[in-house]
Amino acid sequence: MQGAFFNFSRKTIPVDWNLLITQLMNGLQLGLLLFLLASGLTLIFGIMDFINLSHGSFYMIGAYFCGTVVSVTGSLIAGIVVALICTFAIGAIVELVIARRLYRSDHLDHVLVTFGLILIFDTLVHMIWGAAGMAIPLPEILNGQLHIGTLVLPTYRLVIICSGLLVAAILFVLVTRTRLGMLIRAGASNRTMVEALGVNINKLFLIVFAIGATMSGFAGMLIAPITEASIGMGNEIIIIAFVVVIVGGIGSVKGAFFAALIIGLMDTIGRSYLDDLLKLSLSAEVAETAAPALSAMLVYILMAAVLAFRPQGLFPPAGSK
Amino acid sequence: MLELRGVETFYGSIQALFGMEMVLEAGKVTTLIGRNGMGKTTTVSSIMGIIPRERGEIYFNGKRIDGRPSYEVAQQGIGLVPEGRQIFPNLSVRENLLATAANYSNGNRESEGSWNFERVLEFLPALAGRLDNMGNQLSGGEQQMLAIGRALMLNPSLLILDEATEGLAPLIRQEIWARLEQLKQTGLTILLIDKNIDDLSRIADKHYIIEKGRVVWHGSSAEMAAEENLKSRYLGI
Amino acid sequence: MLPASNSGRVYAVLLILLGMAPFITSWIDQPFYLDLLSRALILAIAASSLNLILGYGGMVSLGHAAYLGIGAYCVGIPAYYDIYNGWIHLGLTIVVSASFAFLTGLIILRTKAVYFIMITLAFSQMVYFTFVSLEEYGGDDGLVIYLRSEFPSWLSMEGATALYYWIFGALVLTLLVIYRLVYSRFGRVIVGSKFNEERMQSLGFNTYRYRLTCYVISGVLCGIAGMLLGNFTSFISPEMMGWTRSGELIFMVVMGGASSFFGPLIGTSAFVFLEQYLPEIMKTINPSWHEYWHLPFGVLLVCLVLFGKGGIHGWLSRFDKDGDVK
Amino acid sequence: MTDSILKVTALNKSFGGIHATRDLHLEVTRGDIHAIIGPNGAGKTTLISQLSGQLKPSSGSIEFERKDITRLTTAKRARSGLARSFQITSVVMPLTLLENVMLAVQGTSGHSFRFWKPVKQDQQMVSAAMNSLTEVGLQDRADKIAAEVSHGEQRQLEVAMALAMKPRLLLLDEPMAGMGVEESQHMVDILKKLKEKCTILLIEHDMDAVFKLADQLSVLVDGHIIASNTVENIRANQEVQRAYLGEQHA
Amino acid sequence: QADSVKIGFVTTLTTPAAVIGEDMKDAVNLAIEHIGGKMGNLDVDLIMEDDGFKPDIGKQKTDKLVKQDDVDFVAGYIWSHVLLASMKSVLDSGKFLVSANAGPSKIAGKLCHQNFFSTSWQNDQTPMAMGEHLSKQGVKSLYVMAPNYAAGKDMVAGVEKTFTGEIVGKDFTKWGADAQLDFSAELAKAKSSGAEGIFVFYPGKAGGAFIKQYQQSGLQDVLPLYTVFTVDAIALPKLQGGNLAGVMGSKNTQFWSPDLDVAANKKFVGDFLAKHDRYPSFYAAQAYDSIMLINSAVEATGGNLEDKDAVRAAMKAANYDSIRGKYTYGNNHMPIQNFYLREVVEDDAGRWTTKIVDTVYTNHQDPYAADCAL
Ligand SMILES: Nc1ncnc2c1ncn2[C@@H]1O[C@H](COP(=O)(O)OP(=O)(O)OP(=O)(O)O)[C@@H](O)[C@H]1O
Ligand SMILES: Nc1ncnc2c1ncn2[C@@H]1O[C@H](COP(=O)(O)OP(=O)(O)OP(=O)(O)O)[C@@H](O)[C@H]1O
Ligand SMILES: [Mg+2]
Ligand SMILES: [Mg+2]
Repeated sequence: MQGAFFNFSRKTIPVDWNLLITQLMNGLQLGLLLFLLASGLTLIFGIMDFINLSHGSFYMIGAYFCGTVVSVTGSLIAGIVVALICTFAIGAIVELVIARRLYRSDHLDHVLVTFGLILIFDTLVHMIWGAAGMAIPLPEILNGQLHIGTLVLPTYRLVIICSGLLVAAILFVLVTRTRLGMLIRAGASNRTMVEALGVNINKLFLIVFAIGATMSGFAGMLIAPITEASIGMGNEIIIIAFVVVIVGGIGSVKGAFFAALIIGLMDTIGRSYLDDLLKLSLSAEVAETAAPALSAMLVYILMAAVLAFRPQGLFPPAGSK
Repeated sequence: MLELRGVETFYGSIQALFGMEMVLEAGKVTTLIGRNGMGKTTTVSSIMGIIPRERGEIYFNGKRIDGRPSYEVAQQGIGLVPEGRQIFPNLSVRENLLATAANYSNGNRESEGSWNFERVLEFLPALAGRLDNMGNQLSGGEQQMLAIGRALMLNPSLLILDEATEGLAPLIRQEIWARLEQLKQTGLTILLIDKNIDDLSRIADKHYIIEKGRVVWHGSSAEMAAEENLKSRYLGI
Repeated sequence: MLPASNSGRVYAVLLILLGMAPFITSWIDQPFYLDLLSRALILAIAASSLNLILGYGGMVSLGHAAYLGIGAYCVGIPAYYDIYNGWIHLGLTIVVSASFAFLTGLIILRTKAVYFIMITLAFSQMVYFTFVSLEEYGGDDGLVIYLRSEFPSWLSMEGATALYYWIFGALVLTLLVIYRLVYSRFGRVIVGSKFNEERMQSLGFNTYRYRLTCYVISGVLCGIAGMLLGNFTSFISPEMMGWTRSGELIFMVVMGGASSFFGPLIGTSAFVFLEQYLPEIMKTINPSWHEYWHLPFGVLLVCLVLFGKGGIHGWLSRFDKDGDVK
Repeated sequence: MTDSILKVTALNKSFGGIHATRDLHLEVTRGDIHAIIGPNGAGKTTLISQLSGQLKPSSGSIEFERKDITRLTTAKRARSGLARSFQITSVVMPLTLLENVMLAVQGTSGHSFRFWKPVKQDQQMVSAAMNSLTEVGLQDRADKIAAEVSHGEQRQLEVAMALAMKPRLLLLDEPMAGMGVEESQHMVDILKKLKEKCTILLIEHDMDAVFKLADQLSVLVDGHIIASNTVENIRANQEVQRAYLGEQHA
Repeated sequence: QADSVKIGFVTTLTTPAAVIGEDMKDAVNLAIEHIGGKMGNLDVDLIMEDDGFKPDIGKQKTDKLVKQDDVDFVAGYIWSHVLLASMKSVLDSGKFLVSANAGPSKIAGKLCHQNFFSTSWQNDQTPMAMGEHLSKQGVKSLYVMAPNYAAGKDMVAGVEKTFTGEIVGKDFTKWGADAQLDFSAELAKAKSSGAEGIFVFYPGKAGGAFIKQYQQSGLQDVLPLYTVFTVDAIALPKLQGGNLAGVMGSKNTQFWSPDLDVAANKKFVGDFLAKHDRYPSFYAAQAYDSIMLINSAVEATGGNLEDKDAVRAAMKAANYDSIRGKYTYGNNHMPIQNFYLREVVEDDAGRWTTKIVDTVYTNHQDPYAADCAL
């Protein structure tokens, strides 16, 4: 199991390949989850120029709906299906009632309104489901582990990775191959023209917003069996999702995908190897306190660096200025 | 087929149209002529509902279309080739044509002569070889062709071209005129804006000259040719 | 310095009332109101400093709470080493917040709009995590500040009233500085750059330098608010500089009305008042609604944007034609 | 030899695939009104933006009063006597006309790191700004908000701001665009008067105005100057007629 | 003399941490019910405040309690930083402060105050008990995980103090508003470290999340779980809901357990269960005791709250029926009490709960008492 050695100046770290592969899978899983959140966010931001802080609320709502249905029916599939429909509907309502009126106003207004929405959603969830949070039981087969050679991976993590990749693939096909996708991209580059060519842009925006909400909700459903559904769970991750959007380039689904994977991997690898790396040059004491702080900062350092050198993000959508 | 009555349009507090009056007859080519900034594009935008008119009425096929959102206006059967072409730079040529293609039901015109992807390529062969190029990789002339093709994909009964040949080399310009004459043969109504008065008077039936947001003269090509000082008076020529 | 308009008169009266607040609160025997006011005024200084860049300069910072924290730690860390000299605290606050603003500003001011928001967030998060990891100074638990900054007796901060006058004085000074600044040559460049930076450059202004300077001034003013906050709460923890705090500062500015002198003061007062009394109100309606006070608060925020343009100040200045400078 | 105030040598600029300026040479004589005409998208605005520093050329050099300014920032060029107006009206909309012009005065009169004294109390600046407004005939509108005056007045304000910078070379990008007949005529008069104070590089589609004003005329097509000569010679030039003017202007 | 005793209770009622605050609130209400709404012959006037999980809001609410409501006692406080920010306001005004949870080392040591009392424990004690137990069991190597904040570090320091084996790996994970809840990377490291056991401290919802992932990684067979403040009455129902049986049989230490055989505890747990259909958490137990402690002082002084010295002496005596049984106060006013080893089991009604299996420490005093000048 102990494979090759990395040779640093004097000290060496043994590389445990099983561990490394496990960590890469973990990074992939986190990245895909971030992608589910960030792809909707980047579309809403890129096409409608709308900053939606409350995007994370759909993440929470998805998890709670799913949990409720699962606790009643006992079926995870039923929970996910019902919850997807519910988040789609709630996303559509938010667009119709609130977001729609604000597309043309200042970003500050967006921030203020959607922060208000976060408070409203959080409190409503508190009122309906209580403060305790909600566990979502997994079917027995998903609760176990998969053995591949000497590698042991939690089954459910693989499920998350597969669903994440699947949704990413569907989204990719949707955006690049379907008419809706063409319109979404066209709308991102020239909204007036799309409308002048007979497309009801309001409807298009409604659909995009609701799909974004649904994907966010789906991410919440996927993570909830691991971390459980809790109030404000979306607020914790939404800032990182925004970082993904900015690093990837606003409005770019491809950018969101790669940025999410980069950040997911970087975060996981940072958490698992940073202290060892720091110990090469610092005392164990210092490394132990510096590593967690530094790994928490990594995403922000990455974003600051990207903004300083490539202000439009890593993969800005084609044709944007 | 299209009628403007006393249309007044504002950009914020700046008035650009001061009571436009215009009538387009079905199957005819009508032009809108005037110097820079006189309100030609604004007239088009007002018809399309892109810049909502403040006062006045606009009728299309007898239906009132002012105050409607622009997608509804387009769905009534008006195809726009806008100033500056405005093709979607991040979509391929194929996608540019398909994205907004007749996604509305105008039952009666679905039949016989309706435009589809193949017919448009046949009509504009310049595009056929470049289907997978991105919009922003096309030359100006090709972009203009694409903009026309994109508008045709809506199956319009009225085609509006704003600055139809702006910035195009003479040869391409001739090509465009030829295509437009073909379209005229199919019975399409056309509203044309361009700076090449002589070419316009060749293919158009009727002309409107506008100055500072209102029509100052209108008449047929023959009448325009007859009036000696018309051009120098209104067009600075 | 006050515009001779109806809202101007309202604000003049407001300032005079604020100046007399310690007497009023002790007269009605409600010392807690003075605490509440002190906190509101400290936040008003911070919000005003944010307003200088956000309202007048068009630079939306989602990292301004970092300066509150820096200022407070500039009291807390010396105090940890038993250095209580107020001048040292003040000097340190100014030097540290100015240097931090300058160094990060060099990068931050290369960006615009949303990118500006995100990069300010990034830097403030870095500061946040740095202080979380500084175990020596309490890490996440924070630092207790045993004694207030020491100044000569006539300037002493001891006692609620004395501290209040420090805060009040700092607020008046901040407002005065911002007022003069905005109408000075420097301020005109900042305001002009907000609306049309390209044009300002072609008029001969190196806008980057002016904006950077403005950013530094704003950081220092907010740092001073932080120094007062440290003295007021006698405690500082990294939690006070998290990004949600920066977000709250933005709300205070926007709630009161951005780019108006008194907007931030109004906004912070409203914010602090709601934070304190909305739960009480909910509690009186139904004891078990205590924990749901975020709901009306959220609804209020949404309504404020959907229906109330220009914030609270905007409503007030509908009384007169000429409000404030843009 | 004539006294050339601006000399552009082998200038090139491309945006990704678009070659907007190609191997462009241009010389402007001090005291002239030098007009540049050419079709839309020929690269006129791009040229002006490179002269004033908003755009960095891909290659080539720009000399202003015999000094190489190719690498200077916009702000430095402005302070050394090069002012521009914008094709798309570019003023500070929420400020008054007077405040706008005062900014222009301020920009070229020393640094603005003065934090305390209100500009309105600076009599010298106020009167300098009023002078410029008077020159374009806007003196009565000084206290109006820029966003609330007519388009033509905004165009005049553009010119007033350029004037207030006391430039030695003024770059005007379609000052008459969107102006009515009388307003255009008025602008022609203003520019004629201005000619006594500074050299003007003028971009304009309004041929009447160009022919009335210009001493020298350059024709820009596809990023390249195809002809540069006196007005009469250009009008006679076959190539120019083909590329831009068409038969009518001959 | 006043005819009522005013008690301010500061806890967290909003944000996700509200789940703790609500448990405490329920316990406080139960305590007041048990004493019939009266302390001695004085009516109890209880004022609940929400600190919003923020130190400066906590301080503001405390200021209001002290200055405007003029309460006699301020109790509550879940979080160390909220307590540290608020304590000065209470103590400077000469009022009594009863911490129902937070017990940072500073307050036990250097910052101790004559008017400060705790009904909980000092942070180090519980993990010390766990370390002691592990050493006794002969566990040789341990992997340690905790959130990266002061209490997390205290917990790790505590177990390190008494654990004699080797600590083969240590992870501090991100905490705060955007706390890390996905521990996949750390669990993978722990597994490959070859340790004989894993010690964790994850309070609140992070605890449930940790346990799930522990089980999903299949670690229960290779890496036995030892916890402090992680597997509690808040986490267990949810773990049961998720059918995460991996937690069954895992060990943790605590000063108290719902099954502790003390009359007062039987009554508290029984009535709480009857009323809310769930076990009270240790937070609830401590909150209940804080009211009972105050009650004992009010009764002992005959309602004469003006006599601060008498009240203080009465509180110091801890002469009441605590849910943990009889305990005493050290010089720093932290309880000197027993610590038990508990195991996760299923009760007769099929609920998952904890059961005491051993007493690790009897009458244990925290290590910081020596730093306290009192
Ligand atoms: N977005 C706008 N905001 C303000 N004014 C505008 C705007 N667009 C056009 N205008 C003004 O409205 C008037 C009419 O402009 P319009 O674009 O309709 O002219 P046009 O006849 O199409 O000119 P061209 O031949 O240059 O295309 C002009 O004075 C112009 O300056
Ligand atoms: N920022 C840019 N990015 C990409 N291409 C650009 C950019 N700016 C201008 N261009 C292109 O460069 C060419 C020249 O543009 P420019 O604006 O200089 O033309 P112009 O001569 O001023 O035209 P007009 O008379 O319409 O104002 C055009 O093809 C234009 O599309
Ligand atoms: Mg036009
Ligand atoms: Mg131009």
